Amino acid sequence: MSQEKPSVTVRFAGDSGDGMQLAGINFSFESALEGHDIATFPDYPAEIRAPRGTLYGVSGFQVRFGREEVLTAGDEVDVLVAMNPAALKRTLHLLKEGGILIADSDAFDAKNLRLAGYDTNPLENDDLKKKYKVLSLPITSLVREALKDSPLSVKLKDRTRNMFVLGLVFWIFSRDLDIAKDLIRRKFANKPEILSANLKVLEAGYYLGETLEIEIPKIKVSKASLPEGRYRTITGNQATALGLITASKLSGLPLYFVSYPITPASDILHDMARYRYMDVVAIQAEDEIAAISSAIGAAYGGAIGVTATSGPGLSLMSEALGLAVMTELPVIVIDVQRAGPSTGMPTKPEQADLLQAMFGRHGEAPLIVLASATPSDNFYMAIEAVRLATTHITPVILLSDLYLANGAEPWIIPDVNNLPKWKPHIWRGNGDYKPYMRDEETLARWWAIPGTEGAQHVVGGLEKEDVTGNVSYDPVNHEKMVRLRLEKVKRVADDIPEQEVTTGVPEGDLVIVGWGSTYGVIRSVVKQLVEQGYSVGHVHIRYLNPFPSNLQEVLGRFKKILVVEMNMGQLAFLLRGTFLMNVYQFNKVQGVPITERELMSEALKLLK
Amino acid sequence: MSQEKPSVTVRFAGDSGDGMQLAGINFSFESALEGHDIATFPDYPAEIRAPRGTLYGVSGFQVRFGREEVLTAGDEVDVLVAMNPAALKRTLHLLKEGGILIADSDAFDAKNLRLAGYDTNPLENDDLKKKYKVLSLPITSLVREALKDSPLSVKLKDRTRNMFVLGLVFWIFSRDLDIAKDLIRRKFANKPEILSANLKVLEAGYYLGETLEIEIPKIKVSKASLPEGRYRTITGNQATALGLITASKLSGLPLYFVSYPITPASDILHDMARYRYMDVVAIQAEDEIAAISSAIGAAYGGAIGVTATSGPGLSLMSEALGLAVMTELPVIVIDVQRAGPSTGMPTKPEQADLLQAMFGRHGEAPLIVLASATPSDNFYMAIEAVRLATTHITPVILLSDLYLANGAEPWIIPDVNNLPKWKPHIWRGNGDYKPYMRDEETLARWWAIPGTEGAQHVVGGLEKEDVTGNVSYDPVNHEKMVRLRLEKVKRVADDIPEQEVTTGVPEGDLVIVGWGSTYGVIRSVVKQLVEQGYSVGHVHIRYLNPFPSNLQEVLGRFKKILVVEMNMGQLAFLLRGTFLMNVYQFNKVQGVPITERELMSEALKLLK
Amino acid sequence: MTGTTGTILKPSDFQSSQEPRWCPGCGDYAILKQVQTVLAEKGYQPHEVVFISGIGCSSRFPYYMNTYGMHTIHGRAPAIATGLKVMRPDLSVWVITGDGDALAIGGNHLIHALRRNVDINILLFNNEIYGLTKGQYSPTSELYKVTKSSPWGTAENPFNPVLLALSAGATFVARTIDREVKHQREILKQADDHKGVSFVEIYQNCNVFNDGAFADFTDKKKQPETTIFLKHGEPAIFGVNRDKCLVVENGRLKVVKIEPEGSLPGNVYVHDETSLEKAMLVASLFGPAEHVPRPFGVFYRVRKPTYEEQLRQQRDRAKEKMGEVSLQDLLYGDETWQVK
Amino acid sequence: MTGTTGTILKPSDFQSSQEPRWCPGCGDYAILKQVQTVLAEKGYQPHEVVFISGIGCSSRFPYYMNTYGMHTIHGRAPAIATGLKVMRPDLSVWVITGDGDALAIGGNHLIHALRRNVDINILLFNNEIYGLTKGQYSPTSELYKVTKSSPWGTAENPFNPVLLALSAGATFVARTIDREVKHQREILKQADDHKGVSFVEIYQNCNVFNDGAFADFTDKKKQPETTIFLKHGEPAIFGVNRDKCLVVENGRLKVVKIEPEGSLPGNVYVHDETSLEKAMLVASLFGPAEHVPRPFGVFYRVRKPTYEEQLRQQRDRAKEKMGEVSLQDLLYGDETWQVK
Ligand SMILES: Cc1ncc(C[n+]2csc(CCOP(=O)(O)OP(=O)(O)O)c2C)c(N)n1
Ligand SMILES: Cc1ncc(C[n+]2csc(CCOP(=O)(O)OP(=O)(O)O)c2C)c(N)n1
Ligand code: SF4
Ligand code: SF4
Ligand SMILES: [Mg+2]
Ligand SMILES: [Mg+2]
Repeated sequence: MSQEKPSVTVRFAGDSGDGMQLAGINFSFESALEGHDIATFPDYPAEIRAPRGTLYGVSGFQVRFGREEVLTAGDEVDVLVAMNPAALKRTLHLLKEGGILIADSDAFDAKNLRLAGYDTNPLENDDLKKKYKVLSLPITSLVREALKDSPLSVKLKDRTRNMFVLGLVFWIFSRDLDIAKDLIRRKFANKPEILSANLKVLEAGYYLGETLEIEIPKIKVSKASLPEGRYRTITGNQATALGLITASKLSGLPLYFVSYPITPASDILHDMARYRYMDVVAIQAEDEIAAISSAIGAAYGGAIGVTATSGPGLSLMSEALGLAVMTELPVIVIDVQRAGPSTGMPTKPEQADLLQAMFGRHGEAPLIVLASATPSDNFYMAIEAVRLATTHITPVILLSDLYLANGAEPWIIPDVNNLPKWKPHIWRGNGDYKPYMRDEETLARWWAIPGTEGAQHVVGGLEKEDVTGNVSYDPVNHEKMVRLRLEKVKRVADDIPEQEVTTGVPEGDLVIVGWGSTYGVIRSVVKQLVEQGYSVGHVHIRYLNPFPSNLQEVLGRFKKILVVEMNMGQLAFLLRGTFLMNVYQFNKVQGVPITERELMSEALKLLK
Repeated sequence: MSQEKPSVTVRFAGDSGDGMQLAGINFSFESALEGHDIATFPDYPAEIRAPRGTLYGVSGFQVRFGREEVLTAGDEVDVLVAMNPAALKRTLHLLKEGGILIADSDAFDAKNLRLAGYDTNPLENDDLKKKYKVLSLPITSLVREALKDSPLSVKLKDRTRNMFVLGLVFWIFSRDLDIAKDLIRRKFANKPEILSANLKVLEAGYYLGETLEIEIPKIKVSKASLPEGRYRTITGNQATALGLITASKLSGLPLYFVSYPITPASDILHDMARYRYMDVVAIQAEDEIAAISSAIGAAYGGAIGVTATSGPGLSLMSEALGLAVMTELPVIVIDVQRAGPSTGMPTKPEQADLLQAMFGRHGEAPLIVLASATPSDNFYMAIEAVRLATTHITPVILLSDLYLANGAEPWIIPDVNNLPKWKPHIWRGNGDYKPYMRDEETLARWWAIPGTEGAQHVVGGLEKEDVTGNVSYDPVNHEKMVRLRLEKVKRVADDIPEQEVTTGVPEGDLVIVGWGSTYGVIRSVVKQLVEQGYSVGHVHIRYLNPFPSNLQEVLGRFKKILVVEMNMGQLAFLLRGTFLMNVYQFNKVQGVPITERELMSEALKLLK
Repeated sequence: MTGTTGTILKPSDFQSSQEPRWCPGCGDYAILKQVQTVLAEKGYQPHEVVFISGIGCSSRFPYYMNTYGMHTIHGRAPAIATGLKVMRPDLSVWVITGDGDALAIGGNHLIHALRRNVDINILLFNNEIYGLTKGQYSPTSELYKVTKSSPWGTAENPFNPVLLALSAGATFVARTIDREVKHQREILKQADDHKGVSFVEIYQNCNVFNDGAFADFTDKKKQPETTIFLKHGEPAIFGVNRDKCLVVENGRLKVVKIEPEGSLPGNVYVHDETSLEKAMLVASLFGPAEHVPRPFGVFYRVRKPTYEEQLRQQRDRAKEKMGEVSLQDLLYGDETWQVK
Repeated sequence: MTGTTGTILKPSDFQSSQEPRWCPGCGDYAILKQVQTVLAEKGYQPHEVVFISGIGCSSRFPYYMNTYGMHTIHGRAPAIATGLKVMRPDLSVWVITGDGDALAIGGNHLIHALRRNVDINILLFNNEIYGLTKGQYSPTSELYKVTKSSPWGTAENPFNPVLLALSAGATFVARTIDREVKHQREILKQADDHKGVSFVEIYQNCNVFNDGAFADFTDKKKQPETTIFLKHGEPAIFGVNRDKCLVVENGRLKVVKIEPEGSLPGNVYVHDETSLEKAMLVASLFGPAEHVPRPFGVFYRVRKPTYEEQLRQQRDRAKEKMGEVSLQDLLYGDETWQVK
């Protein structure tokens, strides 16, 4: 028996120590390799190692793969792996009726049931069995049995349970075990005993499928018709790191990356530190103020100064960002947003730093604000951030978020030679240099690098006289400079792409507007609505300050505007204030992504 | 010969060391004492002691007094004192045609002329003499002559020149020398020789007037009809300090004031430190982050936690303010705005921190934002800030600005017994305390003070479960808490006065909207326009978040709305975004106050 | 400060209903236990005590105490505690902080709290790593350490927290270690006894990201050779056979063998808690355990007026000069006039 | 670092066209002059040098130099200079900071720059007051000092900046004073010679808000009794008649009279720039000038790998391990597949 589906979602859930992330990543990669499009959503607990069996210790990894463009990790799951009662409790609501549940019945003992708050064993519940295809298997025993000849300790043997379920899931989707084996071989290359145990258990899981007595459908999903090219999977944070290095090569400028660890931005630091052999300087500062400050220092010295952080760090950078605005230096802040305010929920996504990015500095301190839309878009937007910073000579904030940062997707690897280079606006003249001489068109000031003979100058936070850069308290000069700094940022609109209607109809009844990681869910919903015959478009804004010059016109082509955000309506407020434009809002501030179902129902309300 | 005028403006200008501030304050106070209303504008250089004779070293003090409500320090001056060429150069444009110029001709020597950039001596210029009544007097010589018997050094003698011109100005306005003498006596009580020199010179200046050979009109201004009561002069910063102490008494709560010095907020710290005998604790922190943090600690301990700063400090407080929002503790930040961005122009006024106060924190972090309108209004708004913070249990930002902070006005001293007391929302129950139990109406959580038996609890920056305050990552709970925090601030609208039309007609053609220190100039212009028969109102907003509940309705009564600000349109943006309301803007970002003439001409454009 | 209101409680009375969420095996558990024990032994009541922490694994501490507490933001706990203690000298205020929290982002507030001698107890859980953010190096990680953020080894020298605290003006400075619970308890008690700021560095094993960082000092076999437990007035003797001691030679400390047995050299280092110079000298023993023993115990203890005491005196001086001033008089200020 | 490109310049070649705007008589003028002199003497070219300052009177310094410069924000100059120096080891980078800038708001960045041994020269203009904001006390103001923000006297103990710098890990630490221009110039030269972070505390008179703060050490009559000018390898002798010296007694320094004349006691303190312990010992002389002499000169100097050197080595290790990797390969990462 086998079913054919357009896309399928699998969720691996278990204790933090159960290796669910590894199983999920392995399965995702294999799915991509088989030619599917994928979207993933790792969802781990806040605790480093929560006690086993607890509800808050559940770690999950959700992956959706399909033959069409896969835009979200899925609202519901077709196959759910629950390694213990807590995992079941936390995730069962996600399982579709008729979906497959794989559970380790050995883990459903009295202690674990109590920790998860179950009075009775749910696996023995008839309703459960009616509603879902339940594969309740003594996985722990089966694994120990499979490894009875292995010299490993029981603890280490049990750690391979993730490979057992992975094998089983591979069987359900008729996957090629060899790819998984390859990955495992690479991972445990230096630990032969662990490697062989993992391989053995993987196979045990796979072949169990064949011998199962209950009827489990084998699910088939055709391959996606992805554009031709060489692919890899990439997360948002990986894409950011690679984008920055690429930008450094494209601009010919050295890269100074400095960061203070903070979830979910730390992985960018880890990557950059690893890429030390690529001539990146990657530094861990003593705090975020030092990070942005030293980035400013590096930028003054002629480097691309970049820092990455999350909300609390962005808040701390407020004052120094003002200095970057005043000195007009190309520094880039990547804000990987997480749920706030304050420490908030550090491991959950949110999009509530937009107004802070826009206005979170005293005085009139405008800067460029960008936002990437998908994990791999971080690659291009990181390059874009560097390009705009180094040609317009101004700080840039690039907004990413936890959902983008950790989510993975297949990415068609660009040919480096085809990426456009640019010339930073650096002073190379021999004439009389003044720090506030500007390019007539862009208003960018000339960036003169210390060491350049004859271009000595002082920049700083005090108001400066136009052109000469001498300290000035002159009233008219101050207003002129305030307006110049504003106008310079406004003119960036001439140097960015016009706003497109990303998906759906170019004009009509409703436009759904978003920014950041809501891209997938909006696009998916709009595609469905258009298929259903509705006149709906999707406008996804990646340039938030300045807005693309035609944005107002584009939005004006629709009768209704719905702004979708994981905050209380920050872009909505910006659109209202900027364009005096009435907009509807759909806001979800729960630290979990907006689902297709939720958005669909909101959209339909407006389409009635 | 004598002239009668409704109001008169005098400006004292000279080197920083010339004592112009002292002369100005003395004259202002005496004006107030004689029953006039007054408004002052001290305008000193950025440098501590700029070299003598330089343009950037000019220090000025402008005072306007009159029989009517005096709302601004005046666009132009009737009497200008210029102690040297630089002072003349910097201020002559302010002098009305036909106005009186008093200059120390001794100071117009070659060196000073050169420093001021004059090729020839302007005092000998015939045009000058035609346009103004010029009193070019060898003041230095006259002073030395008057003190020829004094044992003081020449340097110290010369320092009394300010008293000479003060005496002369007193003569011009037929003032009572005794009051000035009293003030001087108090100031130099411990320095008898300096005292006697000052008194002698003051008289010398006064009596010179009588013997002057050129014709100088004596100017008369009738007394103002001020409300009955006991008066003092007060600056904005003084009012803030007194307001905080008063609030402490009215609420029965101890006051913790902590600040890191910064212009123009430092004087609040100085006052508070002086008031140590009033049981205020006043502390100088190591930086602004420590200031706000320790205020939060004090507030947790049951005190009113207050800090005062200016833009750069407010930026640094962003992160900790988020904690205050999350922990819902009554801390108050007073932001005495100055010209930004970054270090900007620290000694010049601006109103460009409004959006930062509103949005300058990551995540959804709403708090109360207030703004005082006049120097003495700081007294009432400081009390209001404390009242709202301690009854709604939430942080408050009170916006003041340099113009309010340093400007003085007569203030009718309230009777302490008539000021309304209030009860802070403190937990005194014996029941089961949970940190996020709330008052049903205001949504204020109960403030339980350490030391209270049985109410032990932990607050912090992580998201908390409603009511219990346990750490929670629950999606629905998070959204609930985000909305609760927002709603709590919104409901403050029920606890603040409705918006009034401050001046002019209650509905009509044009409403001029402002906040902060533009109060005087807007009111003055609206009064004149109404007198001229125009249908114009003035709405001055002191509650910026939340807005008064009827604000939209009030503004809606006018055909046109003109928002006047010393920034690029921050309130205008808020009004647009909040009410989708089209507004006109008048913005001046020059670090100098908006003049009546400028605003009048803008208003007339809209009234055509 | 010692509790005032009533019955002596058990350590478990200081335990909150929240289950600790540290990794199984984390050194933080032991410290939590000792703190609860000390509070009980010293007769505190839970409502008299406040724990202020920053952010980090260790900073979760307040949740597990049945006292008042604030889990604040990264690095600011000493500043927050200062505001609290100044307004509430009646409370027993403890700061819980990590090596990143206290010495990276929070370094400035830490040294200022020490300089001011605020009467709080600062416990620095030093695991030489960032635990909560999953394993980056910290300002106490050793040079060249490989961590998530230093895959090629770090490039920077670590702080010596004890030395930093001494030079910043701390009046009580000690070092202890998670595994030596008795020593730890003793030190915590003395820290709390001390009137003025107490700074206690506690070596704490992070068994997930930096396991064994202090094994040299906890391994029962190595310990006698690698550690010196300082005692006031006593010579610094150590070694399995207690046959080694520290001597002062040309202003520096050196390890020498005691020979013949029992006869201490004349220049043996005798610890003196009241000497800042000696404290700094012995604190500068900071090399690898193979070469230099690491000192534990109380380095320095001296009674100086606390910040709160100084502030009170300041107020008294002001009051004495100004006498009783009513609020109404204050509002009047120096010069008023009457309009009728 | 010494200039490379050409002609020897005059001090005035380092002077910008901006007229200094310090108060007449301010100690900052003297320091400006010496710095310009040293740069000229050492053969720098203006475009090879960068001055980074924070905010304060002293921080106006860069405007008056005909070099590159940044007048940044309060307290952050060491962090900004770190970013610059790491990317541009070829430049000579100087940090100009005040006691408030460096030790109040900027304390953390300062100690971290010292710990990392960034090869920059940090000049701390210590006037024991906030000049620019018109006279509040600073972290170096003495206890009970009356200032604008402490009308009843302060309540807090000052930092000893030299001691703090030593304990934070600085590799060159010195103290000099505005009025001793020759000594100052010598110290500045040595600071610049030093490879690694150089920390120089310069006592600077603020004649407007804290006039005479260092009169004890500049007054020609008092000076011989109140100051000790440290010299490497030499005993610490002072006094009008050079008849006093420092001795080490039980680990502390004491002043004794040299008698009979010329015969130094055996325990006389002999300065050793390479000993951190000795540097800390002598730096702890910090009492009132009536009682203890104040040491000036180089406390400590030791050559350790600089931060930039360590970072370069880190990169070399990485490159050695990874070989040449093209950007294209980097983008490919570990696992790719082809879609046709
Ligand atoms: C402003 C800010 N920056 C960064 C972080 C992320 N962060 C949380 S804890 C931590 C460091 C933890 O290390 P440590 O203080 O040593 O505590 P440990 O977890 O080791 O106990 C960091 C960087 C944060 N919460 N806030
Ligand atoms: C964030 C911030 N807070 C406060 C200030 C105000 N401020 C400017 S300089 C200064 C202190 C100056 O003292 P110091 O560093 O000793 O320098 P000095 O003027 O004495 O040379 C302060 C508090 C500021 N500019 N920025
Ligand atoms: S990560 Fe380390 S410090 Fe944090 S709880 Fe786990 S073992 Fe403890
Ligand atoms: S205030 Fe003091 S430090 Fe500042 S310039 Fe004047 S004298 Fe120098
Ligand atoms: Mg740690
Ligand atoms: Mg200073």
